[in-house]
Amino acid sequence: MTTTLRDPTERATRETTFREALREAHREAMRRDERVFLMGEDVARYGGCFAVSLGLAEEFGEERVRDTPLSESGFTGAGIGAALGGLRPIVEIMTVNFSLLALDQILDNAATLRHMSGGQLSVPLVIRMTTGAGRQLAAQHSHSLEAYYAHIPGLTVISPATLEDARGMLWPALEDPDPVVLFEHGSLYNLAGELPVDPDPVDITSAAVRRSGTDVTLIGYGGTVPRALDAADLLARRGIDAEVVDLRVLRPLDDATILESVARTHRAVVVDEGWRSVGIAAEVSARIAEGALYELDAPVERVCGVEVPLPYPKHLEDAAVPQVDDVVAAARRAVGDDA
Amino acid sequence: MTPDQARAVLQEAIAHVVPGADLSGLAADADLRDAFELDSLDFVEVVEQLSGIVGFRIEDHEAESLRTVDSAARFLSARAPAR
Amino acid sequence: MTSTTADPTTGAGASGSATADPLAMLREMLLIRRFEEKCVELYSATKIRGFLHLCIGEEATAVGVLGALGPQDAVVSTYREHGHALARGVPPAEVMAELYGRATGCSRGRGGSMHLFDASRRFFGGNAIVGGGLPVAVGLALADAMRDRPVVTAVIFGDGAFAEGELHESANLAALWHLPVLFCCENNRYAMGTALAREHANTDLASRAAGYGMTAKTVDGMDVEAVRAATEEAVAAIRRGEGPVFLELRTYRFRAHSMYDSDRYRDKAEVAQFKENDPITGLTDRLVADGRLAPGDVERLEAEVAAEVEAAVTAAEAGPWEPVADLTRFVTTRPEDAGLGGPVRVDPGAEEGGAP
Amino acid sequence: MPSLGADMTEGTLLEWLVKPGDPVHRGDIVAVVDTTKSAVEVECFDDGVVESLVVEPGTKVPVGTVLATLEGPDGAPAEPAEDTGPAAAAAPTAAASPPPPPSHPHHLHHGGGPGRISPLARRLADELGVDLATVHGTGLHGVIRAEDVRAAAEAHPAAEAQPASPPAVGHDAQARALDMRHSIAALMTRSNTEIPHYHLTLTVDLHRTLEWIRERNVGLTMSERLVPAAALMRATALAATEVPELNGHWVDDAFRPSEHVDLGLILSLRTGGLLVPRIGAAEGLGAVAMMARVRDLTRRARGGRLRGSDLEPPSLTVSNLGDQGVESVAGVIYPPQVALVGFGAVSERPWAVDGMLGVRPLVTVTLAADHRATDGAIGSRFLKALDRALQDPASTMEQTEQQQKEQ
Repeated sequence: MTTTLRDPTERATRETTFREALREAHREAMRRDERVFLMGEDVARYGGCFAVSLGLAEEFGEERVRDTPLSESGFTGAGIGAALGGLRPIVEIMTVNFSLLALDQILDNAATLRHMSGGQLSVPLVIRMTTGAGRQLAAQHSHSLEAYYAHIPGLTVISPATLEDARGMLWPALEDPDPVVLFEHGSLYNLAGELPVDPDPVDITSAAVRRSGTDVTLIGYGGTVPRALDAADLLARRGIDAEVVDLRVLRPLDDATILESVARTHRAVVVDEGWRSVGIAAEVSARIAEGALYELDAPVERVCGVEVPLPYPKHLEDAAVPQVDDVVAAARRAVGDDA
Repeated sequence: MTPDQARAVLQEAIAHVVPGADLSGLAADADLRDAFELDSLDFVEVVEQLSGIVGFRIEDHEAESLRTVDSAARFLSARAPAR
Repeated sequence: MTSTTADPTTGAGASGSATADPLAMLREMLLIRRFEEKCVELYSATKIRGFLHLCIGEEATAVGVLGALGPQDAVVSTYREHGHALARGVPPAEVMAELYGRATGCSRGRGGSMHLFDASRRFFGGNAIVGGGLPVAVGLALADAMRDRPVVTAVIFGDGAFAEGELHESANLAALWHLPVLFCCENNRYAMGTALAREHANTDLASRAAGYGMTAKTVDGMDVEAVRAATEEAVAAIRRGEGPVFLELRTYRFRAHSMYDSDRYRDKAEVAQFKENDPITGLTDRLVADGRLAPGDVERLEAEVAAEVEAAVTAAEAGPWEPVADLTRFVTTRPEDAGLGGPVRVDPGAEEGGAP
Repeated sequence: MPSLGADMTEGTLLEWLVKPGDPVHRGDIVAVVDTTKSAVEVECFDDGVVESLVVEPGTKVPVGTVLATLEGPDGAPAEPAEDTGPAAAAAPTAAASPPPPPSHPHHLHHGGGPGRISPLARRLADELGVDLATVHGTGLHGVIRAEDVRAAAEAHPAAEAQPASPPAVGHDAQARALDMRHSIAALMTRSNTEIPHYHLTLTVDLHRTLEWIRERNVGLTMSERLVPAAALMRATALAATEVPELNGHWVDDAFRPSEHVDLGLILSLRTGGLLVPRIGAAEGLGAVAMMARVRDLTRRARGGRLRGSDLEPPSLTVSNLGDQGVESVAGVIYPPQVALVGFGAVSERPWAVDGMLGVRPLVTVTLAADHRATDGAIGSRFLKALDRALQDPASTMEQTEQQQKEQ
């Protein structure tokens, strides 16, 4: 018998996509904990509107991968009840726009029951929903309403932007004794890359520095993170060294990571597909103003969604949401690069 | 006006322009402009103050007599015999 | 599926109850009535604030339904739930302390009148969004169904909730998934001030529920024995795995929607007429008539109940306030939300999400 | 808090000269403010009644802070306060009403401009002991950023040698002297770094002018009496009118001529340091009027009672250091001005006149000029014009009728 010695730093990886990573996360969760089940519109036989759950019903049965009627409030509330009843439900809502039909359940029950009951009740529920523009789905399927949920005490709101997080965030979300809302940006499902076969666990408490830099901090989440990274590449060609912070967790915000980065670079550009007014970017900007004003060498820049319901034609949709060039321009303003 | 009175008047006028200026200890023939770093504007100011105190006009050419403590005292006591 | 209607005027339902102790039910209804009357007094004395919805006149539905449930069963209620909580066994002192907003209240004072919770008794509130508790009840039942537990979830709501989408989504889901849900519609004829006929094209709520594919019955909600009997029968059917049951409990509220209202929306004569059909005097009369109630029994019950209510008030008055420093406690289990009490620990192995 | 000079960012209110209920009129002196440079009187730019005094004496506040509020003369609506500063004189209505909502809020904060300082720059300046009033902003639209402060700190390491820069208690004389030293250091460094100077010298015979002064003084009261400096400044103002290329500012790589000759006068302070108050529209002043202004300015500067309008930027500066005996003064230009005229001592020296050697009162005039803005030919024209004015005092030193009318 022979033994092959392997370099311990060398890890087996495989090619995967954001969608497959999410699916693998569901598979792992349902294998690890029999209390976990998935329900939502067309998650079973159809395989999920965005094919995240494709094949899971065959593997785990239609009890645990459960198609629901088009009753967002009903099945989201049922997820809350099932969580109260000892299960660990994952509720999938097709898009964040549809989730407004369930907002009463999410706000008035999921987020509120623990407090309203004086700490007696716990709602360990994960609600997943698709968010964001970029697929010409027009004004009722494309908005970024993360801020609506990040506003609500009692919720944890997370937003994976990488394969690692798509693969890793679901499990800690299920372990959380409180409700977690997980946003999947529609433009990320086809994001491809390598992931370790046995990925490391990730947390759902911190922001992450995706690229280190010294001149300006680009802050994004979900779908805007790849755009911020692309912008950083373009800025590097101009000699501007941008740092990219991926918020990852929209509630509670990881102030420390944001402020530490801004304290290094002294300039911040917040990139948010949500509408500019009263949104995530506004909140991040406010926290920078509160916590790092005396580190700022330029006004905080926001690159946000234009305040318009998203239009259908590609050119208008593109114009309505932050693009790489917009991020580059904002970063150049921040560093005073007016050449 | 006695030389002592003249000195006192001079002291008052200069102190008005140069707060805290002190004539005592200044050599009798020391140039006031140098001693108190008076530029021409300061100097006309001193002359004007002096004129106000003694109550008579001091002409341009007379101002030349005010260059030192001694000459100023002489000029003043000559022009203002009694006070 | 069937919809049957009992004649409200004929008194007790035909089936009767095998296990119910009518004297105990009378005592329970008296306790609720006197408790609610005390609340009126305390509200007027500004000891209780906020909205206060009393169930005077509706005691029979509370006592009849909750008496038929076992401790393993779950209850989801509305904002007019003092009677439900008391009938579920939540101590009057804890309910009263909650109305006072004291830390000794059944929700630590954070909920108030509309949000009474008792996880240890599987009493899941106290939901003040009309219809908001219905999907939650479906989920509780789903959890039991998926884990093969012989448990019933009773969800109590009013005729107003029948107009909410959540009722219809929930009825459909429960019937579709064959879940152990007991829908208890307290039809007191008014959604706040809007009469039944002014809010529903078809006022036969039971028949409409039956349309979702579940057993639905109309019950005289002013007759506690009839309610008790109908509930026992429904619970038994649900436990046998026959799917959800809908009970329309026809009742009437004697007092205002909230503490005071002008009662412009209903005739005084109508109120007087329904008061003739008081569930407490109705039961008392029947028990006296057939000799189940001895002379002096009612007085004895009244004295006991009065003492219990007084003790509840005394205890509530003595209850401490939650310190303001604990304001943000119980928002989440995160340390920053857990207040001075430190992080609330949740046992991941807990059988239920409730009672961390 | 008015901006009493383009580079002022904050000031300490020293004293209120009015109290609530006092009626005030446009132009009244209502308060005394300490800049890093001097105590300056604050003028009111509106008529009204003092409603409330917002800022307590001894408080340091940023430029733009409301110092006090006024009620309109009719006592009705609360009208603008005297925080609006000199700018209000130019555009009182703009100061009186809130700015209109910008059509592109996105760009509002990029308005930048002199006086805008990033928070980090402000903090660094404090840490490094750099006087922000002397820092040149290189950010968009002239915003002062951290790197500008670092550059300024390197430019005068003396300041860095005092890392624990004492809190700038403006009315503390020592601290102020130190602040002023830093300001001068930074400004002069900037001048010598940025401005390619050229110097031209001309010696001028003053005997006609002095003769004219002697005669003129006979008819003047003591307090009106002329000194040669007044004539030299009058001549400078005339030359600047004749050669406007030297009268103005170098901004954004271009020369911007000034409408008037706002003559800066370098005054050295007995406590050390300099002030450069200005005489606005000096081209309209005859020697006598010039003298009155010089006298008033000097008196107030030394008394710590300069006004905001005294400290607005000059268009051309004069150094009369020669009064102290030096022969010539080749000066350093105050940016963004493009020239400085230095006069040496007036002294009797040999001078050839009509082929004969005589003794004449002479002054050496040295023009320092910015080569980016002008070439030597222009500088030479300026000196010639100045000389001409001094050779014909009878016709140049008095106000023209036109000028008298304008007064």
